[in-house]
Amino acid sequence: MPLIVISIIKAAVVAFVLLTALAYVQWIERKVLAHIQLRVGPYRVGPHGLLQPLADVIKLITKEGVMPSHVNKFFYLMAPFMAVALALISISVIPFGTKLEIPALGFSTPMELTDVNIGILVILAISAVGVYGVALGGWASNNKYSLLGGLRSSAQMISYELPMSLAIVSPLLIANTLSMRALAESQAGFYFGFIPKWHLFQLFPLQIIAFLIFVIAGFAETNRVPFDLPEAENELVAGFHTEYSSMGFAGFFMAEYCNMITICAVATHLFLGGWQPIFPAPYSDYVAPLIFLLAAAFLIFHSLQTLKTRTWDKYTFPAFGVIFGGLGAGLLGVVAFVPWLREAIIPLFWFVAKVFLLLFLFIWIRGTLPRFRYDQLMRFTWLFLFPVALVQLLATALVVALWN
Amino acid sequence: MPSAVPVSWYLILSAILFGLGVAGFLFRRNIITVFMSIELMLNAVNLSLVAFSYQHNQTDGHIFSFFVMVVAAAEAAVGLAIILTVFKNRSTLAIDDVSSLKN
Amino acid sequence: MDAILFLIFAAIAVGCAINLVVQTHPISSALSLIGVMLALAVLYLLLGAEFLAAAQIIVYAGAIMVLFVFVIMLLNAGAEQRVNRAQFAKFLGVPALIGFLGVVSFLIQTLMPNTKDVVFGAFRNGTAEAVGRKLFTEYLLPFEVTSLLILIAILGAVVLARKEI
Amino acid sequence: MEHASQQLWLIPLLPLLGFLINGLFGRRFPNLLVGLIAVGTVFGSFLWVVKSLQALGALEHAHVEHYYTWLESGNLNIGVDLMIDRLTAVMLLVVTGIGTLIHIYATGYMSHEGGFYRFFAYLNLFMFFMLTLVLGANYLMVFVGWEGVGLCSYLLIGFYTLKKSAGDAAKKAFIVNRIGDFGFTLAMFLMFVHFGSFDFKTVFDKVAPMAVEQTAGPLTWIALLLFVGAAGKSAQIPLYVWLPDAMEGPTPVSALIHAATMVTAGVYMVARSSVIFLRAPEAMDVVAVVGLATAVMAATIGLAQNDIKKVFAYSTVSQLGYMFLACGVGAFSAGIYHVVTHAFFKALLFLGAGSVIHALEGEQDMRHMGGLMSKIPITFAVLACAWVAIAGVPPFAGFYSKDEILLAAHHHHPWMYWVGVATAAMTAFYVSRAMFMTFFGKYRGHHHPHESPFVMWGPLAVLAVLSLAGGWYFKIPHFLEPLFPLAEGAHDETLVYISVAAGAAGIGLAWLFYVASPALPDSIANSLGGLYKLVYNKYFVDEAYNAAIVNPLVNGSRSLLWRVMDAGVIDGAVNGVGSLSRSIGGFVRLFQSGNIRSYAAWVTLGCVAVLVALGMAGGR
Repeated sequence: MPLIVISIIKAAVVAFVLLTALAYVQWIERKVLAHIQLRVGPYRVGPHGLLQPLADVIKLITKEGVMPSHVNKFFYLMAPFMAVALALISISVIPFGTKLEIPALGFSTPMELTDVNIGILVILAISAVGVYGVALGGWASNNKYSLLGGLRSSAQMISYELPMSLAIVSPLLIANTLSMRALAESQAGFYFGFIPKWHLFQLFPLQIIAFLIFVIAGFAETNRVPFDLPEAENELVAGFHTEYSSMGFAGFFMAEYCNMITICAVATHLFLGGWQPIFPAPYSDYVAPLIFLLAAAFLIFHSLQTLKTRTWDKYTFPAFGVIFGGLGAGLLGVVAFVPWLREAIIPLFWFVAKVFLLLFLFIWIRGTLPRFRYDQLMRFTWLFLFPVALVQLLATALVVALWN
Repeated sequence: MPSAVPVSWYLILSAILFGLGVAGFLFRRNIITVFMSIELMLNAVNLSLVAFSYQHNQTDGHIFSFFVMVVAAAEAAVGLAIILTVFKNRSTLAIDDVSSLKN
Repeated sequence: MDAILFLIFAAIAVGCAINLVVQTHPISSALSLIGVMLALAVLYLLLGAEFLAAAQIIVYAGAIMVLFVFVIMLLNAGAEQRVNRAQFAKFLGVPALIGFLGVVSFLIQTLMPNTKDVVFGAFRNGTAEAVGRKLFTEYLLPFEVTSLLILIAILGAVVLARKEI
Repeated sequence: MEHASQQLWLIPLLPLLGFLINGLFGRRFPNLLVGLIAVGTVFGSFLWVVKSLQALGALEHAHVEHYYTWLESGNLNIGVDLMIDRLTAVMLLVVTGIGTLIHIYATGYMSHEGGFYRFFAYLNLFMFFMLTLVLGANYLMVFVGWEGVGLCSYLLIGFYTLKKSAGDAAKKAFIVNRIGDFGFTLAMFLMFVHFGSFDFKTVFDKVAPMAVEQTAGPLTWIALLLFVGAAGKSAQIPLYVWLPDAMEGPTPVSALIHAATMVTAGVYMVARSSVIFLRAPEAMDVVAVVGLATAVMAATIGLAQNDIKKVFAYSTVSQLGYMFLACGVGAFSAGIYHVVTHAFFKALLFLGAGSVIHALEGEQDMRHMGGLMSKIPITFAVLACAWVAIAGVPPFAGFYSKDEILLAAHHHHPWMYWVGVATAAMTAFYVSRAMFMTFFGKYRGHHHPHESPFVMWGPLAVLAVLSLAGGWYFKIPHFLEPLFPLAEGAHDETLVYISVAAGAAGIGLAWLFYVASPALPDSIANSLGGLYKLVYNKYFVDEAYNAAIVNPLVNGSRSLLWRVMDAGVIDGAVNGVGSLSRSIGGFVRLFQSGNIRSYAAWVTLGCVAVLVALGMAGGR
């Protein structure tokens, strides 16, 4: 198969999975937040609100796109498009796993869209350009709340990009590469047979500091709580997207979640070992099927209980239990008997698991932390985060230089 | 249609961009636009540096471009600060209105 | 393929540059300039300057131009007023510019008749490693001097932007 | 033999540290702390001197330490080098030792004055420069110290900034010293031309094999110019006029700078350059004659002064003349010997006078003193020690050194000896006169005298002991023998008796005039008339200088330089250039519209022109 066909197929698959994931990340967020706040969250559409994202999508598409009369039309329309496009592009250089190899067909392809040898720079570049979506959206709306939101976000994103870049550099120094794939591969192996050689655990405690800086700056870059000043609803109505509705709003919304996923994926590759398992190989392979089987057992156990919050549960619980059980069994089979598929799926599982863990962290923090004041936000980055990142980088560079 | 273009085309592109930058510098009245025209000229020069680097198979041109970028960044920081101050004091951005040192 | 890519992105660059000069609103000009820079980044890639392409986007498009846009938004700069001299520019400046560019192009073509063909991937010394190696050995002193320059620029910007002045 | 580095730089640096601390932060410190820092740093450098000297042992050869190459240009190579030999050792001990005592004294004397911290900062700075001067291993280092002490002297003479006379005196000292410094600078230029170096060792090694110059040659010129410098710093004819005026400064300054240390820098420099001087006999004669003339003249002026500090100031000039006389007749060691003993008793005299002035709350005129012996006995006791020392009463300090000088003078030319003896008699007379007028008879003032505190008379007591026993205990000429061979010649006992007798006669005469029959001086003064007036008015030297040099300069500047040169030529030229520039600028201004775009257009036009020219030339 020519390269271009494979690339198109991969792009289609990745885009489909990514867009679905975006929608469901949002569902997960609402659910988790609800449970933190002792609510139930989306519940009506589909079993436990599972179809809620679909309903949201339909609502956003069919809603009337209100175009305010006082806006700068070209930029008003371009801004959300730019935001979402840039957010989606950056996923193209992130690898998801080792490679997919089908020996029967003699077919082999790496599990990513492209492997650029300056991958991390590309991501930095795209995230740097990503500011324009928000800034332009705020400016084009011709509304003082939007303008303030746009100004805040551009200042904030420029400011937090500095510590983020510095935090990125230290794992690059250790791995001595700029390619995402090489970065993930360099973290294979274990110290003493059980501590994974992830960058997070190297040069203790420098890389833990770098990881924390990266995650904090990541929160700010994606305008998430506690750094969601650009859209602080009690001050700025809804910030830069006050004037947007329908698809425009959806664009910003998607961009935000997409950026979140990108940041989590990059953090995974930089610090958490990419798709490297958390403990050595033969046993770690069984974690994935085990989780599915446990989920199936949990669901089936619940379906046998008499007390149900919802009448449909007596059908949906066992059904999902059976589906999960089947998936678990299938995975078990793959791990045990289909080596080529195992080589593809197990790394993918680890990568996705880590990304979801980080996403859960994002949501968790949104549920628990209050918002910064704007001056605190700026002082925090310039007077604390940036110097710490600088010192951390210097220390890492020194250790690396002495080590070699 | 040739499959590849010679380096001189890149140089011509660079010259065109530079000329447009000069034109912007000369014909625009807004300080910020004038400033952006300067950036355009710098970019044009960078392109020619990289093209020459390709021609001579050396990395030095890239280094020069890199320095140009650094200087441009410094220049933008100071220049925009000056523009902010000028605007604060005279509340105008038209470059023709800022022709005397005293108010 | 190389020629097509060059032509596409050169066209984008020139188009955006013309737009920069022609547009009256600064923010349109700023976005056009960003367009020029992105197109140039692609051309850098074609010339094998992959590190520089990334740096171009990160530094120019991601930092410098954000500052410009930020300032434009902060000052809420409106569109430029037309003055009579615009006619002068149109009737005298445009032909002069075209003539000048023609002369320069002619000079380049005649003075450098046989330059290399640009083939993507032919030049391999533009990687981050090659640039870094050069930067930290041969050009170490200029590099340090630029860091000083940046420091001075920061100080200057801070002093200028204080409230009292 | 080579010694390990003694970190000599610490010696001058400690006072500098004191200067920096007191100068920068002293205003916020309590006086006690300022005094502690000032005294402590100077005492610290004294201790370091002692320690270094002990470590260096016999000092058969000069010990040089090189720290840093200061100037390097062509074949000129000047280092920041410090050097210790026996001569330096003597000077170092005197400077730091007496400096410490005077610092202690000053903490008491200055305790009620404003600008306490400023005073000590200057004093410490002076110590730094003086030690640099003494320790420097080349003429340029010496010159640095030389200029530095001049600066500090200026600052300290003018310390009472509100007094106009103090400011004038400071300016006078500075300007007169400039003349001397000019000579020193010329000497250094000549030295560089002939020897290509400023280094003591290099220069002296080159001079040593040269023959003695019978007629004036380069060495003579160098020596004479050096002596001009020395005459400025050490107040010799004709440049002595600044020193009596310098008494406007606080008394500890007079004691430290204008009696014990700085003014002896010239003697030190001449002694240091003895290798050059010994090969220039004509210069030596000039030094001896000028020294002797200064000694006589200053002593005669001293006879008739009524201000106690002025008396001692002229006495200092006179004694400095003695030292130059010693150098001029080739008895360098005797000169240095006298520097040391003089430092003891003259510092004591000044500090004692300060104590008297302090007791009388600022009264300096001796006619308003008298009968203070019983009122301030300690001061009287210590001053009496200085008195006998300076009057040349054996076996006290002054006797030994003066005796050495007179003997050497006699060996050189007997008439010099006789003039010296006469001067010694006058010295004894005026010091005795001062003592009698101050302490004997009946109190003629209006203040209520009170004894000084311990911090003031403590150092005086130490100095008193040194004045009494210093000359007998420190055999300086013997110590300096490796550097300056002792003058040959028999030790003629009669000459010693004559000079002692002269001293005794001076004392006796003073007793007769001012204690036994107080009416006598006035009648003598009246009968001498014009001569007395001449002496009383210091030979009208200041007036003569004013008439001969200062007024012509001022008038000339006013009429010629100001009216003609400045207003006419220079202003005319400047105005002409200005109007020319204006007319050119009026044209060029058209381009400087302030419009940035028009500037840019010009730049662009220029670039296009260059490109077109390039195209015409075919790019070659």
